[in-house]
Amino acid sequence: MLGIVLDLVIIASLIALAIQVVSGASLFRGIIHFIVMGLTLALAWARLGAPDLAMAEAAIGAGVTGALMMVAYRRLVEITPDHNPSRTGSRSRLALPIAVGAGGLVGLLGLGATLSDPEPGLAGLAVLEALQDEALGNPITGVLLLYRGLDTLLEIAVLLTAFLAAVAVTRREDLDYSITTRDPHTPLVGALLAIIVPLTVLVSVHLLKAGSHDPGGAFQAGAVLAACGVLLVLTSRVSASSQSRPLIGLGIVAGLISFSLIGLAAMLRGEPPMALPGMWAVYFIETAMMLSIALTLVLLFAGTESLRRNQHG
Amino acid sequence: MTASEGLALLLLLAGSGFYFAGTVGLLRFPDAFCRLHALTKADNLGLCLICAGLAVLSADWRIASVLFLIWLLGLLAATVSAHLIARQARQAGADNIDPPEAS
Amino acid sequence: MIDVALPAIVLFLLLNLVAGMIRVYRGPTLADRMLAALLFSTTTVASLLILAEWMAIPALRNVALLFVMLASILSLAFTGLPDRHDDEAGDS
Amino acid sequence: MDNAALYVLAAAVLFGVGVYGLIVSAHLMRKLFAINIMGNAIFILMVAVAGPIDGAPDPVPQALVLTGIVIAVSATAFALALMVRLYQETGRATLADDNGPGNDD
Repeated sequence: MLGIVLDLVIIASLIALAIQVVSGASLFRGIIHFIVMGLTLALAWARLGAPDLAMAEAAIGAGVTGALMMVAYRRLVEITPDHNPSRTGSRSRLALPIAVGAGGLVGLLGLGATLSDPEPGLAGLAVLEALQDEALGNPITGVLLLYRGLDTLLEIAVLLTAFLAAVAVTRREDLDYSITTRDPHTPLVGALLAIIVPLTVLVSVHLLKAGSHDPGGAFQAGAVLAACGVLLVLTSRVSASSQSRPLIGLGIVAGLISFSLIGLAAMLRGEPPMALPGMWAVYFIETAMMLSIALTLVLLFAGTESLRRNQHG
Repeated sequence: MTASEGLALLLLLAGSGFYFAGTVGLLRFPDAFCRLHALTKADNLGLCLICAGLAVLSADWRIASVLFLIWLLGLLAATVSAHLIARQARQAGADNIDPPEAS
Repeated sequence: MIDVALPAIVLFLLLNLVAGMIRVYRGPTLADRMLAALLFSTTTVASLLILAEWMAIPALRNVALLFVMLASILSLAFTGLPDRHDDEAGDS
Repeated sequence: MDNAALYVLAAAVLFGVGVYGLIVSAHLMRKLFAINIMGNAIFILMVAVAGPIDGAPDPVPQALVLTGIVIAVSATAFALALMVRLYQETGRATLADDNGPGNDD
């Protein structure tokens, strides 16, 4: 009973926050509301029994998205454009009916699926059955690696594409200053880094290893590692560089390449493509994917193709 | 209800009391510098008490150490955030109101 | 007894969060809104910890750990925001 | 899990709010927020609709959503970069030229 009340409060605040995000008075308030919405969403995932998703939401929402939006907002405030166009608002009278219709459609779809089909999803049953004789205890990692290999591979490719596109549209000259925090060399920031950076690395390796039997896995681990990188970029320990480095390039494509090579090797042996030869391959691919996801997200955040270490006192 | 459950409940209730105090402070204090106290002090004491209560409830040293780590990290985050935000608020002065929507 | 108390406390914490939204709404400065958001992250951490105990999902403790570990990233990103009258912001 | 229907309804309302925001708001960053809200609504829908199997949640939609979250953040990062560049070039972060004659603003 109390659980339902809890759900209702979570849902009500999600909706209220969403309304604030799209209609709040200032853009900055929109950002704050969006961040708080991420927090509430993590609670919703917890209530829906999906700790893997709560974990991804925590790492991405707290570590990457918030900083990304703050930095984009800063660039909007800092950059003085050439001309100052008049403000426009496109307030269509059709907006409300369209929105209500779209929401209604989604609701009908969902309610239809929940009420009319009490049978558990066939795909899920198949996965759980097939995973009986695999060494993977976490069904989500299992699905990602064993059944949706091609899909996960393409996801890495999408990340890579987004990164290349972001690099292509970002101007070089105003990169460096506008993404660091104001005084990155206060003693407290140094102390923070000394504790948080090793801890994030430790936690992401733990999540990667735990991913085979508990909630966790390459995505969550990569997101945590990416948050660590965002921290380093924000405090200007690491900053954008236009000179490409082979190691970084290798890291970006590591997931893609190792996944494809192992998948192709399976094809050469006459097995279906993307069939994995064993647990070692799972760990290998997960590690490579973690590195690629983390590196790509950090570079997306910095908007550059390469990074360099900063020397400082 | 066992004695340890009673103790845990007491700690949890005390913790949520401090959270409430933090919210009241956030709403009632006059300026950003005062409100920082609500963020750093009341809420972290609340987190400490809730962690302690849950540790007593779980009666497992591994869970208790994770909870302790979470509390320490909470203190660290609050310290750094309070420092940075106070700096920002002082440098910006009183007219750091939201700029109109940059468009 | 304790099984009722745990969700009740989460509920109470959530209502605190909702009440705190008034501060985000009112402001008046950017710092006020920001610190309200940071307050919410501590509240969410406590709620997640209690939910982990109540729903018996130990992984939620890791979620709480992630939130508390990464909370300072947001304030670091925020502190770079230029003041509007500070013309040489970002020149360094 | 008996709260599934509640979350389905929440997803529907959130999706509606997202669509409304996407249409109404002029600023591109706000449109981006709206798209993210729509995405989150669909994520909630997918997880809530899938019933549990033997008491454990269905892993397939969760795996799909996990991929979706990472894709969403990378797409958002790209869109933000695009928006900043547009602002640099043209001085506005809105798509103003689609103002048809029917608009009264």
